[in-house]
Amino acid sequence: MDELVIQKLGPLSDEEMVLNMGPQHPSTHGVIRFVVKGDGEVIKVALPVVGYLHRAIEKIGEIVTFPGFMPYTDRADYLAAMFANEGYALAVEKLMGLEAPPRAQYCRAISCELNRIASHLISVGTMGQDIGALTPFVHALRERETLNDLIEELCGARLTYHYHRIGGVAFDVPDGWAEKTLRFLDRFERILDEYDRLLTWNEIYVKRLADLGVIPAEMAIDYGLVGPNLRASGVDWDLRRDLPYGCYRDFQFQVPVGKGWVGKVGDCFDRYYVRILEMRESVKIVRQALEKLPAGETMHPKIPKKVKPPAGEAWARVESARGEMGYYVTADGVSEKAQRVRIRTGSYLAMGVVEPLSRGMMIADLVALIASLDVVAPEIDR
Amino acid sequence: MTLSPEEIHAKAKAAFGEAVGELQPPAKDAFFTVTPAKIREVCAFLKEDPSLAFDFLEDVTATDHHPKEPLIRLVYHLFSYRHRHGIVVKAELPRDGASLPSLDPVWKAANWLEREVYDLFGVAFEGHPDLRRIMMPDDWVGHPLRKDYQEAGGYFDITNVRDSALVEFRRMDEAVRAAAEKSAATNATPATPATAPAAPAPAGGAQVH
Amino acid sequence: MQTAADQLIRSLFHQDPGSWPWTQLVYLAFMLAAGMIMTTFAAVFSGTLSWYERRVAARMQSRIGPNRVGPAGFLVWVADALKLITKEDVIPADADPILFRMGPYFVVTGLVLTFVALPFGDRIIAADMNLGLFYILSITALVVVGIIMSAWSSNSKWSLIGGIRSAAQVISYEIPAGLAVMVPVLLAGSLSTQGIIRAQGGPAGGSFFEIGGWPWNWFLFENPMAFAAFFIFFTAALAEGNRTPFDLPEAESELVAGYNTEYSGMRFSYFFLTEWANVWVMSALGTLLFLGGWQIPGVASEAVDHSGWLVVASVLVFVVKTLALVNVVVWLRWTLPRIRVDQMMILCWKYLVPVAMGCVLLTAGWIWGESVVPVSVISGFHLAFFLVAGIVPLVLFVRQTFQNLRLVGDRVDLTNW
Amino acid sequence: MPNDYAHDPGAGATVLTTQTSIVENVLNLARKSSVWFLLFGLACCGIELMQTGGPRADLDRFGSVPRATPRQSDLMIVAGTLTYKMAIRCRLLYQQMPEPKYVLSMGSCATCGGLFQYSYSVVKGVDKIIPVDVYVPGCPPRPEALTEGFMRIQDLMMRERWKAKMRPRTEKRLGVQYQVPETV
Repeated sequence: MDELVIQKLGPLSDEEMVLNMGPQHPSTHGVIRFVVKGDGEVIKVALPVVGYLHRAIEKIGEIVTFPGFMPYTDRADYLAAMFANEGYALAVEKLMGLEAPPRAQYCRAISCELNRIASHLISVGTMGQDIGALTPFVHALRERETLNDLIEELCGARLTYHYHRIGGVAFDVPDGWAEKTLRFLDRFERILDEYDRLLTWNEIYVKRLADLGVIPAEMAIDYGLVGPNLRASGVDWDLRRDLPYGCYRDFQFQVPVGKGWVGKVGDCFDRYYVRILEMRESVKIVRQALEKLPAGETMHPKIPKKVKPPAGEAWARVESARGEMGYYVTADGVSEKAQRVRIRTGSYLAMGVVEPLSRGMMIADLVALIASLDVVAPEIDR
Repeated sequence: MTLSPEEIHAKAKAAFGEAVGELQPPAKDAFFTVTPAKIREVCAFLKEDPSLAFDFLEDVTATDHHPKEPLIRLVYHLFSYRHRHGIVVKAELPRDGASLPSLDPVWKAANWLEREVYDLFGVAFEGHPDLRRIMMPDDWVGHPLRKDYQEAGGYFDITNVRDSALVEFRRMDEAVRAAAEKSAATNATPATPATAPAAPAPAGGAQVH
Repeated sequence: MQTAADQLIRSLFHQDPGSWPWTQLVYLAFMLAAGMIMTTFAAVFSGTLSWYERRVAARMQSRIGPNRVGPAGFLVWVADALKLITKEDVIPADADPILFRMGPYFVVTGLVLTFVALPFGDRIIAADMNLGLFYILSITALVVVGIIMSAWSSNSKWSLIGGIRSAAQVISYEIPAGLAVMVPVLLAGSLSTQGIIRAQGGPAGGSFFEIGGWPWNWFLFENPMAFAAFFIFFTAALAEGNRTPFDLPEAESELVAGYNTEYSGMRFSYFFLTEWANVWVMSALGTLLFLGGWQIPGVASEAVDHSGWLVVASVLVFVVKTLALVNVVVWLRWTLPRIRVDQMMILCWKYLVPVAMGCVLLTAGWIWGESVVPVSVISGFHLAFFLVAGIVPLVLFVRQTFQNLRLVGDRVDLTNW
Repeated sequence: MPNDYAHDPGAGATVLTTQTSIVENVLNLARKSSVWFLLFGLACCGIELMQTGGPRADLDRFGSVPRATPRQSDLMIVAGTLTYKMAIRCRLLYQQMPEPKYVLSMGSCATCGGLFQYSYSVVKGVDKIIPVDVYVPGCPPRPEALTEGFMRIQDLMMRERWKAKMRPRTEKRLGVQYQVPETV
C-alpha cells in the first residue's frame, strides 16, 4: 500500500535509507506519518502522509441538520473547539442574515481567547517535550486543568465544548465566574514569566530552534500558511484586528509578529515565541471583555427550532489558534441540511511546507519543525 | 486599494472576455464563473495584476450537484493581503471525467488543496506534480464526497456494520464459551472448580458506568 | 579484598595463605561473594533510583508520583522488575537471535565490572588496583559494544540510529572524560581510586580544620584547572551515561526508544538497570575524583584505617556525597532539553577536548609551581579560590531559587512528599 | 488478511477465576502495579489521555508510565477514532506487544464508532480489530473515567491465574499465522 509514496521518493542510492516515522510515533502529534529518505540522520526529503484520522466530517455535514453539525465541529479541532464552533456559527448566521446579540459576542470572544490560551499551552508544551524538556509540558497541562475547570463551568465540557450555537451561545456567564477567571489570569501571567525562565531562553533550547526551518514571508503566503505560523514569518496580519468579526473591534491588543529574536525571521523559535506572546495578548483581551461585558440576551430571539437558511452560500473565517479557519456552507433553502460544508484549516496547509523545508534537516530537526507548526491531526484530516 | 467584487470582475472580464462569466449574486460572497480550460490564466492574472494582487489562495474545494444537474463546481476562494479584498472564482465541470488545469504553478498552496479535491471528488488536475490520494488509502474505491457515493461494506475484512450492543455481547459470550470448551478439550485435565471459568464471565470486558 | 581473605585464612584456619593449598578456593569464594554483592547492589540501587527519580520528577511537575505499592510507593520498582521478568520475551522475526540475546548481557557485565574498582568507603572496595581508574575507563567501553550489538541485531532502523548515536557519543566523550580525570590523577600522583581519595585529606598532622575531607581539601577547589576539569568530567559522564541533555541514543520523541526499541520483558530491564546504575558509577567517580571521596572532615585518613566505626562513617560520607551528585543528575534530566547530535559532537571536539587538554597541561605547571612558591601563598590562594568558586555560586544559587519562587508567588512545600 | 481478532474473547476467556494462590496474588499485584501503557492517542481522547497523565489525575500514582514502543507496553489505550487507514497499524501494534497484554478502548469512537457512525472511513469499534478488555464510554471520557477504567484493568489482572496467562502468543492460540504487512 506504500508503493506510490516510495515511487514519489525516487530511487535510493547506496547510502540512503527509507525511514518510516509514524503514524504511531511519539512526536508526530497524533496520527501523522512521514516517510523519510535519509542519509543516516540527515534527511534528503520527508514526505508527509496524512489521512489517518479522516473522519468524514464534511460528509457528515451533509447528513445532519444545521444545528446538529455543531458537535462535529468540536471534533474538527479538539484543541481549539471554540473557534471551530464560532466559525460554523458565523457561516450559518451569515447565510441566515442575522448576527448574535452583543452579550453573546462577548461570551464568544472570552471563551475563544481562553481556548486560545489552552491550545497554545499544548503547542508550546509539546514543543518543549519534542526537544526533550519534559517538565514544561506537564506544567502546561497543570494550567490547562484550571482552564478546563473554568470552561467547564461555562459550558459543561472540558474539551469538546459545543458552546457557541447558531445565533448566540448556549449559556450565560455564571455568577462569580469572572472573578475566578481574573484570578486565574493573574496567576497565569506569572506562570508565563516562569515559562520564559524555564524553557524559552534556555541556551540549549535556543540553539536547537534558532535558524531552523526558516519560512520567508513570501513562501508563507504562497503555501497558504495562516495564523501564528504566518505571523512568525513577519507578515503582520490578524483577522481579529484587520477584518474584525464579532466584538473584536472593541478591544485593544497587539499582534505579535516574528522578529527573528534569536535567528532569522520565520524560524522555529519565532513560531514558538509568537505563541507565547499571543497568550499574553489573549489575557489582555479576556480582561477587557470581562470588564466591558454588556447586559442582554445570549441568544438571538429569532432563531427557529428548525434552522432552515435561505438558498445561498456563505464563507466565514475566524482567527483560530491555528490560524484562519474558514467555513464554506451552502444551503438550498428547502432542506434542513447543508448541501456542502467545507472546513478550511490551518494545519492542513501547514503540512504542505514540511516537504520543501525538510531537505537537509536532521531527524531531530524534523521533530522540532512539526512541533513548531503546531499541527493537529483532525484539523489536517477532518 | 480595496476593490469591490464588481471592479474585480470588470477587470477580469476586460482581460479575458468570454472566458469569464457574469458576476452573481452581487451581494455577499460574490463569485463569477470561469471556463475550466482558462482557469490557470485567469488566476495567474488575478495574482499578477498589481491592482488585484491576489497573493493568498485561501481555499480550493468543490460542490457536487448530482441529482439536479450533472455538474461539479470547483470553488476558489482568493484573498489579497495587500489590498484586503477577496473574491470567489468558480469553474463548472461535467461529473464524468472532470478535469481542469492545476493551479500549483500559481500558488503552492494549491498543491495540497487540489489533492484533497482529487481524492474526495475525483476531479483530475492537469499538470499537478503529485496527484495521489491524500485522505483515503491508496486502494480505496470511489470518491466519498460525491453525492452518489455508495459506501462499501467495509474495508478488507473489517465490516462497517455494528449490531446492537446486545447482539454483540451475546456473540462475545459465545466466543468466550467456545474458547473455554476448546481449552478444556486441549488441556485434557479434569476441570477442577479452580480452573473452570467463572460462571458469568464478564463477557470479555467490563463496562464502566 | 585479597588482604581481607588472607586475614581470614590466618585467623580462621591458622594457615599461611602463601603456602596453604586451599587459598585459591577461598579467593574464589570471596570473588563470587563480591560479585554477588556488587550485582545486587547495582540492581537494588538502580531500582531505588528509578523510584526516586519518578518521585522527584513528579514533584517537579506538580504531580505525586508512584504512591500505591509500599510506603510512598517505594516498592514500585520491585513490581516493575517482577512484571518485566514474567513478561513474554519477544525476539523479532527478522532479528539476529544470538546477538539480540547477548546484547543485554554485555551491557550488564560492562556495568557491574566497573564496581570492582569503585570504593564505598575506606577499605570497602572489591579490588584496590593501582590502575583502578584506567580499568574503569576501559571496562565501560563494554557497555557500548553491548548497545551496538543489540541495536544492530534488532533489525529496526530506530534501534540502529540509536546504537550509532550511542557509539559516536560514548567514544567521543571518553576523550574529554579521560583528560579531565588526568587532572586529579596528576594532583594525587596515583591511578588508584583509594590513592586519589587519600590525597584529598589535607596535610598530614595538621589541625582539625586542616585535615580530613573539608571542602577546601577537595580537588574541586584545589585550583581553577581542577574546578574546570570537574565540570568537563561531569558533562562527559552525563554523555557516557546517556542522560539528559545527552540522552540522544534513546531520545523518546525522536527515536521511539532508541536502541532498546525492540526489547521487551527481562532483556529490556537489563538496559534500565544499566542506565540507572550508571548514574551511581558516574556520581561515585565524580565524588572520589573531585569531592574528597569518603574523607571525613576533621579526621585524618590514617585514623579511619584503624577504627571500625570511622569506616562506617566514611561509607556514609561517600554515599551522601554520591547521592547529592545523583540528585543533580536527576534534576538536570527533568529540566534541560536535549541537544542535537551535531551540537553534541561540536561541544565535545571543539570545546571540551581542547579545554580539558589545557587543564592537564596547566595542572602540570601548577604542580611545578607549588614546589617553588612559598606554602603561605599557596594556602592563601586556596582559601580565596574556595570562597570565589564555592561560597559565592552557592549563595547566588540559593538567592536565585528564592527569587524564582517569589516571582511565581509560590512557596517551598515539602508536605505530601 | 484474516480477521480472527474480531470477537476474540481476549483476556477473559479461560484464565479468569476468583481463586488465586498467594504466589499468583503477588505476581498479579506486581503486574497491576506496573502497567505501562502504549502512547496511542489517536484523536480527541488523546488529549484527555495526556491530561490523565498530568498533574491532577496522575496515572503515575499507580506505577503506570507511558511507553512509546509496543514491545515494552502491557496496556494499549486506544484513545480516539480509529479509521480504516489506521486500523491495520493498530492491529500491527497489538501484535507487537508481548503477552500478557490488555486493551482499553477509550471513548465512544473507539468503543463503537460514536459520533462518527455515519462516517464512511471510521471503524465501528476497535473490537472489530483487536480484543478489548475494558470499554470506557464518554466523548471524550474525563480523566476520572479513564482512571476508573484503568482500575478495572487492574481488577482484571488481580483475578487472573498467572500460569494460564503465560500462554503462547495470541496468533498461536488462535491457530493462525499473520503475515506482517510490508512496511517501509
